[in-house]
Amino acid sequence: MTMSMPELSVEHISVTFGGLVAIADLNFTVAKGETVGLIGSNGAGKTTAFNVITGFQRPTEGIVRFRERPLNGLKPHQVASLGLVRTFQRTSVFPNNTVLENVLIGLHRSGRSTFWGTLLAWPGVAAAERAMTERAWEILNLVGIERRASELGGALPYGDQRLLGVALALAANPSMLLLDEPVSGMNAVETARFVRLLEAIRGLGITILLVEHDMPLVMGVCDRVVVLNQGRVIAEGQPAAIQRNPDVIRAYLGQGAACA
Amino acid sequence: MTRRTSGVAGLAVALLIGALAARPEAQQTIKVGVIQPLTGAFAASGTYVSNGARIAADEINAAGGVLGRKIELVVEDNKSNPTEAASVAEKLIVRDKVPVLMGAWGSSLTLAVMPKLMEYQVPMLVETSSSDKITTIGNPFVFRISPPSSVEATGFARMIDQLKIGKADFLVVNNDWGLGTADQFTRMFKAHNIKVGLVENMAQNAQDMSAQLAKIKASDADTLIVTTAVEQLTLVFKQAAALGLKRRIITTGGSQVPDQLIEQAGGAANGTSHIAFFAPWNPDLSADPARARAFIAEWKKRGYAFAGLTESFRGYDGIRTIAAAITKAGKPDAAAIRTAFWTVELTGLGGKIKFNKVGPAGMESGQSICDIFLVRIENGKVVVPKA
Amino acid sequence: MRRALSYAWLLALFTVPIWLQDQYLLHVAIVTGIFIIAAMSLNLLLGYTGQLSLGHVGFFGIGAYASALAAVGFDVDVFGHTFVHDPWPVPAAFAIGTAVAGLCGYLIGKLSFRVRGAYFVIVTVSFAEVVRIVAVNWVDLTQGPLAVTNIPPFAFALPAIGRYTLYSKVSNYYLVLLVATAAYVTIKRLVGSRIGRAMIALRENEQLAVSVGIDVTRYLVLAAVVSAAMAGAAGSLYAHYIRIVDPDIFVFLYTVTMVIMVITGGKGTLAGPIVGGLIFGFVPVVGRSFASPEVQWILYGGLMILVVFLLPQGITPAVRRLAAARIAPRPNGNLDVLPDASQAGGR
Amino acid sequence: MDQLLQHLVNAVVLGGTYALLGIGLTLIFGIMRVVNFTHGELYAFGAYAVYWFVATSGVNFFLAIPLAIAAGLLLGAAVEYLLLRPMRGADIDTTMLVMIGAWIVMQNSEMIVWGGVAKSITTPFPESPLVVGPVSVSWLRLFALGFALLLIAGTYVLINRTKLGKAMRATFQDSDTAALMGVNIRAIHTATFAIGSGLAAAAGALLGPVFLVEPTMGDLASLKAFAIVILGGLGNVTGATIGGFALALVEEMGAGYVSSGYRDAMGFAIIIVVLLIKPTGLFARAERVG
Repeated sequence: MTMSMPELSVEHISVTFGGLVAIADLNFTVAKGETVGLIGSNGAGKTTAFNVITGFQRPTEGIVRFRERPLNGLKPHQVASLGLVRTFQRTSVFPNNTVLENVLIGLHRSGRSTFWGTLLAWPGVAAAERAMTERAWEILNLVGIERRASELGGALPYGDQRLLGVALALAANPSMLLLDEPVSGMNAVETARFVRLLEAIRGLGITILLVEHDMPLVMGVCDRVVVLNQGRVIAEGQPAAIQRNPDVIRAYLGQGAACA
Repeated sequence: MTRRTSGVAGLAVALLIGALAARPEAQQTIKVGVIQPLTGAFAASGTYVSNGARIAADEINAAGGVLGRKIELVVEDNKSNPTEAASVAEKLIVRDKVPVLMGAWGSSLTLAVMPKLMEYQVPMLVETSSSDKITTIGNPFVFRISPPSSVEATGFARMIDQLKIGKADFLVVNNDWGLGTADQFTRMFKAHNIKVGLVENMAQNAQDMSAQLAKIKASDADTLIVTTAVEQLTLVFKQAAALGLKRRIITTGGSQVPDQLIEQAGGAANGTSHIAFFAPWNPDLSADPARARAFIAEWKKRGYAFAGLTESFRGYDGIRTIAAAITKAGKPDAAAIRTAFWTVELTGLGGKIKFNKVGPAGMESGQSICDIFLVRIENGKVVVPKA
Repeated sequence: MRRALSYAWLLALFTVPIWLQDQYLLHVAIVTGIFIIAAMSLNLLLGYTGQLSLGHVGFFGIGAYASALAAVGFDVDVFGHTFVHDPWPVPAAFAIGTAVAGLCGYLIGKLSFRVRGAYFVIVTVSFAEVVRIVAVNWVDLTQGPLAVTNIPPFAFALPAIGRYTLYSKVSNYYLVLLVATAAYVTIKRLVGSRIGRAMIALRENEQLAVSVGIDVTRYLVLAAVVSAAMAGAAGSLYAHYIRIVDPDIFVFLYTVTMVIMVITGGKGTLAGPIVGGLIFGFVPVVGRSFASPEVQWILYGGLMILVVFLLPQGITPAVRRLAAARIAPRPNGNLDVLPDASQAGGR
Repeated sequence: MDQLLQHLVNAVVLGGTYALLGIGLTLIFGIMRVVNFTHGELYAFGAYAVYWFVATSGVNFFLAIPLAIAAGLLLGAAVEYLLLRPMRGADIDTTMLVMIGAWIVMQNSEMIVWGGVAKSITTPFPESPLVVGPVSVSWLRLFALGFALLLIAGTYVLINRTKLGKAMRATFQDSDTAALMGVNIRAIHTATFAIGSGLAAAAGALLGPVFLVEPTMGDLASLKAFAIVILGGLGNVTGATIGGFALALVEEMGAGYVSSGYRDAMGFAIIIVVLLIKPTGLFARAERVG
């Protein structure tokens, strides 16, 4: 694992809602091209950390750096424009638009058409539109839902909706992808399909931060795992080491039981 | 515009326009357009004028109509709004093909209609508006039987000496009528070296004038001139009484309907005096006492409020003048009626009606001069001093 | 295929003055056309970005006043020094009216999009009311209730014909048709483009749109500016056609008329405001003979409630769904939310 | 100096009924998140009800006011039951469009039933005002203030001391949890809308005799009520009361010392300024009723 400057570094982040301490002095880093899993029991602060990193939530203290640039104070769309794109756990698609239109919306930032160009139907605009549609089809093929291109996002089966959510994020041309429990609610077949997609995304050199409960998936895919409990990092390291780490077992499965 | 929806839209339009194009052929009546405020700030006065007009029309039709044909009044509501007045005028001229109009009551409303008269060359009898602009702007299709503010001011000047006014404030409605009156009366007062204090105005449909009245209460003037429609006037009187405003109040414009003031403002109306152009309390003072009594009787028979008489006579005189003009013109044609207006001579309830030329040369409008009374309300009754 | 049909429809509208001689109906067609332009501009905000702006008549009125005053000329003293503006030719006044309304759209957009939902609606309603009160009271600029009168009609100084003034109904009809077509094309291109998709994304799911890098405020304000400018243009046409403008142009009923046109026609569709506009433009005229204005308005209020309950998407999509079901059921029968991109670049 | 005193008295007297309008709307807007465009029409309905009772059927003035309020309550309940109950769960824009439709229907029905001409209500109060030093105020307006204060106190007690009030406050904070606790949410919404409408009708019943009764009197009242609610904070009864008096004061001072024409603009200026500085309203305890 090259020790070059970290792609993402979370430094002393803490978030308190009134009296409740959601996150206390969170520190971890993600290197370029690495896939890191962020695990922890419910209420451990995973989603809050996620929201802080992507600018949806303002931290009480601490700094998040993406490629050395502090993200504090940036609006969510500015964070996304820097290449740090997230997905959502619940609503992840535009239900009333077709699948292709969803991806075209995702490609928003890569489009070059200007307002006046659009109004005057400048030749460049039509070309840009064709290029975007071309790119959209590429992403649909990568994600494997090209057959449903003209169906409504909301009408897709659950698994395909999650895939469309990732396709949307990919369309935003991320250099780092933050996935919020991508396989929750998926059956075995859909999860396997998703793992293949993850491998493809890693192949593109995109850094991934994955929040997930599905232990086999996390242990199988991630280069490194960070374990959260009550808003604090209690362990960090290779998946194999983490599985045997007593603190993780105690925090995760309660006292006696050993992790399979 | 996808294929299917355009089909629907096309169908909808064709259907509607088809129904309209096949309007029934006009019967044999002579149509006269009447534009009055039936809703909004001047609804009460507009309704009285329209009812007066209907009495005149029924009377004329009962006596055989005009040129052997019945008169049909097409009454439209201008909603006390200039743009609506212009659009209903266009509708009356273009759609109902009326050769002559009467209307619009408020000065701003009449001024809004006037460009349409020029555009379509149709004459209009102005029955109420008092802004001088109407006859000085140079619109040859306007014939007015109500006095402009300047004439009202000079008429009032005759009675000024017995009133001994030291200093006057104004509280006027914020439109052509109110501002025009304040302007003319100020000029007349200065000529009679009477000092002028505050000139406060109020929006057409404002209901709470206590702020303006509190300011006036603090001023050292001895007389307050108020110019607005009857609804707002009752509010001014009630709120003035509520503030204990001890001041002589004179109202102008002839649309004050004194009896309604007594009814609604009660004791607050006592001691106030009002300029009026028709005195129903004493029909003998009218230029045509017999007709005045008949009109008052007919008005009561129809169950209209007695208070409306000081307003409705305008509609009555207006329609009779139009009928006389059509008779002289010989045919219900706009141009003929317009020329005929200049030769019309009759005795209206408000005085002799004869149009003399006023305004820029070549583009003169017709203006008829009528009587002016200054009546007082004393312990709930209207007293008409022998002018 | 759809393009050919649009041209056919445009041609049909073009021939209207030839077979419709009744002056009054032409007058109604012109005023309806002006309100359709305003309804189309409201649809951009209400339909495509999902923002219920109830201050739209404010921009319509500002466009009318700015254009009228630019054409009639005015002199007003503000805090001491006087601005004197001598009359300008009407096309320039039209441009001023549109620009001033667009500027107001920018200012109000920037301010009001800081709040959402009910608060946004109330700020827009208050904006229109404040502008009305200013129009009533700033008498030496707007003549207040005296109204700005005899505003010059449109006139073009064409090189060949010299000065051509649009007095007649037919010429005004074609002017309104020209501006309406330009407005339709503007919205159609905007909505079908990357920018349009960003606006629709904001309506569908603001959080998701933001997560792919769409700047919410920028696109809401852009939509506000375009729709305000278009409403201002409609206001300017109205001022130079009716040739009188008074403060009651800002009355809330005009906004409601535009809202009813968009909602019943079908918000978020290109044809919606046109269908709604035609219905609400002509029905009152037909109804005038047998129902008083009050009764008509009761029917419109009732109709709006029914549409919201029974036909939330409005008439156009319902008709489209009906027609689609009859001809050949399309796989997804999606709303005319976006032009059917799948035809554009499908593999 | 006495002119200032007179303005102050005018403001206080007017503030009472403004507060009624504000409290009525803050309940509806606060609890049900409904932007109630019919609020102004209930105000006008209250005034017309008093006119009908007093002028046409000769009921005693002091009896006519409570009757008008009761009629307002019933009409409010009917509007909620017929229009809003089927709309449960619809988004805010849709309910607003329904309320605009209802507003048009109600205003034009009034226009047909009563005609466009403004009506005046005769009251048993003497014309001559109560004079205290330089200031004088009419007995009718004092009665309106007194009655309004009574209703404000009554509403305050209802909200904070009664079971219904507790249920309303619970629904306001979290209707799901309130439902779990056995609160019949639908009934609470109908009751809240009815009470809010009753208060608006009360404001109309009290101000009708002071001014004139005409079909469009409700429009301005609606917008002023919104200004008061936003000034006082959503669902905040105390805030609405203070907001009502504050708006009356700002209007009276503005009309007295700035220009009478801009009197009504004060309310809207407040809305725009407050919303842009502090969207939750000045009295920040916005999210709590009472």
